[in-house]
Amino acid sequence: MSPVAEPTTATRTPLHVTGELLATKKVGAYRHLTLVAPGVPERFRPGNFVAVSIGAPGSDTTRLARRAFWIHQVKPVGGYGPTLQLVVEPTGPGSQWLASLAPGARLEVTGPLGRPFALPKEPVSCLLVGEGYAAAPLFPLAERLRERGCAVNLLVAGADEAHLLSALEARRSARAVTVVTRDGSVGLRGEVADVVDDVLGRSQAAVVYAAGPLATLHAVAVAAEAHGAWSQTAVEQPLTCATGLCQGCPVPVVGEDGVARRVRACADGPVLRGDRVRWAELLGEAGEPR
Amino acid sequence: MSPVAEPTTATRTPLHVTGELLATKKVGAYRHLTLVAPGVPERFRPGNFVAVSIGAPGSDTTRLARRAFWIHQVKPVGGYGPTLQLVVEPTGPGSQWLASLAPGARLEVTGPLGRPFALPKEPVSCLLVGEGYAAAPLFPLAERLRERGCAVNLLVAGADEAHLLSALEARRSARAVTVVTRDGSVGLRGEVADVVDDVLGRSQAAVVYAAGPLATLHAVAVAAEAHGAWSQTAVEQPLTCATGLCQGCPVPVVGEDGVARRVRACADGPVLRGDRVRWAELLGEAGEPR
Amino acid sequence: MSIDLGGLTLANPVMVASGCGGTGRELAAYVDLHELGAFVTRTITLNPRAGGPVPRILETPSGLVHAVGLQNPGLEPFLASELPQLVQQGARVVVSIAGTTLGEYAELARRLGRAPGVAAVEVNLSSPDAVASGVLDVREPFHAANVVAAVHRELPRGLPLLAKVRPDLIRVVESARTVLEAGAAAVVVGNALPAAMPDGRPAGLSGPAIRPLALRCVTEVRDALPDAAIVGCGGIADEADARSFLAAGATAVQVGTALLHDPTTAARLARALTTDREVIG
Amino acid sequence: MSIDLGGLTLANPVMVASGCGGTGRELAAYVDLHELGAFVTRTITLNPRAGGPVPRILETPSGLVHAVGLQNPGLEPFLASELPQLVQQGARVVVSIAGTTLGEYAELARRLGRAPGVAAVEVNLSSPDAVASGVLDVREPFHAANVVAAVHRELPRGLPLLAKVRPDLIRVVESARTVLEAGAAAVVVGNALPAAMPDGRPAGLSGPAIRPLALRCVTEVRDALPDAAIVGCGGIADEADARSFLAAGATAVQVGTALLHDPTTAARLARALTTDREVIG
Ligand SMILES: Cc1cc2nc3c(=O)[nH]c(=O)nc-3n(C[C@H](O)[C@H](O)[C@H](O)COP(=O)(O)OP(=O)(O)OC[C@H]3O[C@@H](n4cnc5c(N)ncnc54)[C@H](O)[C@@H]3O)c2cc1C
Ligand SMILES: Cc1cc2nc3c(=O)[nH]c(=O)nc-3n(C[C@H](O)[C@H](O)[C@H](O)COP(=O)(O)OP(=O)(O)OC[C@H]3O[C@@H](n4cnc5c(N)ncnc54)[C@H](O)[C@@H]3O)c2cc1C
Ligand SMILES: Cc1cc2nc3c(=O)[nH]c(=O)nc-3n(C[C@H](O)[C@H](O)[C@H](O)COP(=O)(O)O)c2cc1C
Ligand SMILES: Cc1cc2nc3c(=O)[nH]c(=O)nc-3n(C[C@H](O)[C@H](O)[C@H](O)COP(=O)(O)O)c2cc1C
Ligand code: FES
Ligand code: FES
Repeated sequence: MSPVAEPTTATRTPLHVTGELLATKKVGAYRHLTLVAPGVPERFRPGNFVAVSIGAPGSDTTRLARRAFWIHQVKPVGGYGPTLQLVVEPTGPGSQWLASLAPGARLEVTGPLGRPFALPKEPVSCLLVGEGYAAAPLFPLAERLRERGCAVNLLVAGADEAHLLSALEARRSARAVTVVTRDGSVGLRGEVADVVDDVLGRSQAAVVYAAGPLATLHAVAVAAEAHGAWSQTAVEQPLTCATGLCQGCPVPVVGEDGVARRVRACADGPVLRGDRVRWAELLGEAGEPR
Repeated sequence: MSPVAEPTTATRTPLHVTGELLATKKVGAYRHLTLVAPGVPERFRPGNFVAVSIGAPGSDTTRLARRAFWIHQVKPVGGYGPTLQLVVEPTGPGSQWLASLAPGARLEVTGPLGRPFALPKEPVSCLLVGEGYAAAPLFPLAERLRERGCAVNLLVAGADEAHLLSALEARRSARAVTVVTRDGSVGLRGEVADVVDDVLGRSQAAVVYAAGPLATLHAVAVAAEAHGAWSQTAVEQPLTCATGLCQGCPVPVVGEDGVARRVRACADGPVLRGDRVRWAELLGEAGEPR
Repeated sequence: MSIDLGGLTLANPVMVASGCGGTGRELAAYVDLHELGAFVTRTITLNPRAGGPVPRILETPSGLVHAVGLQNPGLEPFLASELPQLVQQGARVVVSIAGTTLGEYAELARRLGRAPGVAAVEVNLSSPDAVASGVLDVREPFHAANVVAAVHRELPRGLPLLAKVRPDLIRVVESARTVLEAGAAAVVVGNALPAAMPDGRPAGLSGPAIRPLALRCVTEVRDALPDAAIVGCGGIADEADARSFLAAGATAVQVGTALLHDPTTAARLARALTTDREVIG
Repeated sequence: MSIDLGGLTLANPVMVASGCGGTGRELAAYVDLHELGAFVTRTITLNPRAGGPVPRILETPSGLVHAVGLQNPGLEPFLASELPQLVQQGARVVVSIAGTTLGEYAELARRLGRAPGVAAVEVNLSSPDAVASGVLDVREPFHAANVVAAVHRELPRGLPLLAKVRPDLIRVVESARTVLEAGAAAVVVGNALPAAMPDGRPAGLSGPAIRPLALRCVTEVRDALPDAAIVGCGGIADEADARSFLAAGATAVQVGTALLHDPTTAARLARALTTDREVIG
């Protein structure tokens, strides 16, 4: 029996709203955005994301695909009620535009989207693995787990210090925090794949939660399997609609019925059981267009 | 013989530059923008305009046509050298975007464009007629004319007070200023067409300069003809490229050779001799797509 | 106050285009499906199709290029779960179909004709080639008409057939004429156009980028076939767009790509055009 | 280090597309014309054409719809003033032509063949119909080939003929094949596509909106005719766009609408691609 309870999404329908950027702050290589998006924070569960339109509301936009961002935190801000915190890494034109916005800017936001992390039925030990900006959804998850009496172990990774989400706040919720950077500028030098086996062994985790690049998720899923732990992997695929309408985001999985099929990263995921994902196919597909 | 010397454009080639918005100020229904556009102000002559791209430099833009704006003034600003002053009426999406920009915003600007107003060879009396934002190019013209010893008479019109460019600064250069608004909120109540004959008679002008809607230009051209004055009309047509490349802005004229042809508003105009424009055709064409 | 589309009655002229409304479950968060003129399902085939490789969809200026490959669960699972769910939500369901043989088309028609809650069948005759690989090649109007005739023969009387033809100016009038002669109640003018992804892979182009092309096709079909019931589709994103298609002679419109960008689009358009007398009749 | 386009030698693969470079005088403010691979003139007809009514050009998402109507001064004034001015600026001049009869095409060819400074002739076989009204209807590849043959016959040996065909997927390969057989040195794949303005008036659609459609056509022509010299045209606005066409098999590219938005585009692309070995040869 699975130790985690699959979340139901029935009553938590997403909203499409015009949001407002309240604050924006540079933290290392990222921009932290504070967003008012009426109704969205109230529906949030860890592992949900929002989809943002590129371009001001009402303006014609040349970029039709949505951009997805993990909900990092939900925080009340005086006079506005609960707000969303997003962590944006400015890479392409969409994220750069978003990172360049000034407070007061208005944005079209849809959310919360996606199936969130499944929570353990019992207060077991958990390992949370996050790399780069994708560590964002693990912090609210850590809090939720601690509330349920779970022991939380954290493994936070990044290319370097600038690409490391600060684990400072999480230390409250966590029993142990391991940090690994590719250049060794903070914590251990290396990749998640190099250390996850070890950390997992030490944590005695029954459930592993992971968010990051596909290769990292794969390594985590393999390690979990080896240790007899359940894994919940947050799979990022380029999303077009992010709402389950377009079938542009297929993830190859094996269903409960043992049948191989493709599910939608945005609507059936992004969080998927690590043992259900057909990683070889996913990594091949994502790497090579054909 | 024409009392005005047709300007040569040979040595005043336009530039395409990335400009910066220095300041923006709401004045009545308009936004006055102060723009740094290196090299452009130095080449300016009254009646020139600039073309602005809608969308930040380097961003894909869904709106490919340029937007034209009269150069209202050239003013030195400490630390920046000469800057351009534009008067923007936010109407459609392009001008609204422009009017909403904050200081520091970067803009793609081409200019100075178009054939400017031809100046009198002798110090004669002149009447300058401007309606709405289109009065903008007449103020620097007034100064230039005064420098040449011409008596400057000004007729400024607008729908109401908010759509009236302030004639305050121009009073220095002008011998007489007449103001007319459609709602009578300032000055005379009515249209340019109602008063131009009278004003022209009083001013004894040898040359009439006009900028405004086509119907206004037509009325001025007719009045000038009746009074034996020369007219220089600044003809606005929707411009696509604004640089003479696309032939999207035809104005029906009669050439010096008496032959009817179509010239480009942006490159052969916008300032055209009022007696050369085939107004009936132009007004019909502009009103009706076909 | 309602729209008649060759026998299909709609509360308003706004339909969700095939392949852009998911299963109907997802859209329900943003619009009551019964508020829409109609909901066209993704194209259903007899057997399940896994769809194409990734990336399946990329952005292009004001458009999307895509090669989803008609991913769908196949007819049985569709009838078992997707259709009942749509019916339950009160959607006016139009089922889009494609087949690999005439026999498959006939079978799809036969079985959909018996399924409760199907308001009409839309025959997808216009997938950009190489994107819907394996599906019967119906680029020739003659072949398209054969398919329509085969489907029409199997559908119960009173169940309207919509034929979705490619907005390709050279053939669109001939295509429309032949499918209407073969029994289509209305012609849907519009689909993604054959295009390439930046790396050269074949794909379809949709979205506001193609709107002027689709609009031209609607104009031509209307001019050539004054009595045809026409559904316009291609790049419609706001009320003004929809109105330009209605003014050009479309009786209804379908909205696809715009829904992927803003899932509330169809609801907004339906509301804007529902109580609108000038576009009705 | 130079590009060979079926006998036309270019310093780099970037050409100004017909109708988007003005007379050459205007563009000279932003680029030395001799820096460009070539300058294609607006389409010249034997007699002057006044062009169509306004509005001639409107914005559409990431594109322009236009019906300029081939406004041009006619051959005589062109030879008297536009051509010499272009030659004087050092431009590699390709003269675009269209006629109302085969005889007119022949006469245009005869007289351009004698004009000093003409590097090549481009036959415009692809104006969106109803936009270039009055011009010979060459939508059938067979008719297009007749025109090319008539022009080819009159051109002096060594003066290359480029044939500009419509980027319409259904016919583009056949069009390209027949015009090359009829004597074209290279085929220009791309022109505005038949579209409508929002009010329904026929117009051509150009700009980034159509890029994926044009790219697909280039891909198809390259696949079918591996040895053809192909010039890609349609929506090219930056270096990445140009490279995607070169990668798809184009030997050179033409830039049109992007120049109307930013007159420095051609210069930037020419510079970016001039010393670029990978695209050469
Ligand atoms: C569920 C989910 C959550 C995400 N959360 C965050 C977040 O919290 N912070 C953050 O900075 N980014 C996040 N991303 C990534 C983000 O959505 C954008 O893809 C990224 O910002 C790049 O977009 P762009 O517009 O800047 O660049 P673009 O130029 O649009 O994209 C650059 C290239 O990356 C590809 N691409 C786009 N999205 C993805 C993807 N998800 N995976 C792989 N390739 C992709 C595009 O196809 C394109 O070729 C998330 C993505 C997903 C799917
Ligand atoms: C030489 C010249 C100088 C100008 N100077 C100024 C100025 O100083 N201040 C100012 O506010 N505006 C000026 N304009 C008008 C300006 O260029 C824009 O047309 C106007 O701001 C509307 O653009 P938009 O993007 O807001 O609206 P859009 O939605 O792009 O345009 C609204 C509609 O108006 C039409 N249109 C666009 N331009 C014109 C035009 N010139 N004449 C008639 N119809 C047109 C479009 O086709 C469109 O249908 C000038 C125009 C010209 C030709
Ligand atoms: C992601 C995607 C999937 C599509 N799938 C189908 C399909 O299964 N069947 C079909 O007939 N059309 C399909 N289409 C085409 C749309 O129904 C529509 O005809 C086309 O996209 C043009 O309209 P639009 O510009 O409003 O999207 C699809 C379009 C997109 C963008
Ligand atoms: C305003 C305008 C005028 C044009 N005039 C001509 C013309 O006279 N002859 C021609 O062959 N093509 C003409 N074209 C088509 C362009 O040369 C080019 O083939 C087409 O616009 C596609 O390329 P683009 O997207 O880069 O503009 C014109 C295009 C535009 C936008
Ligand atoms: S991105 Fe559209 S279904 Fe997932
Ligand atoms: S706007 Fe292009 S020539 Fe005048």
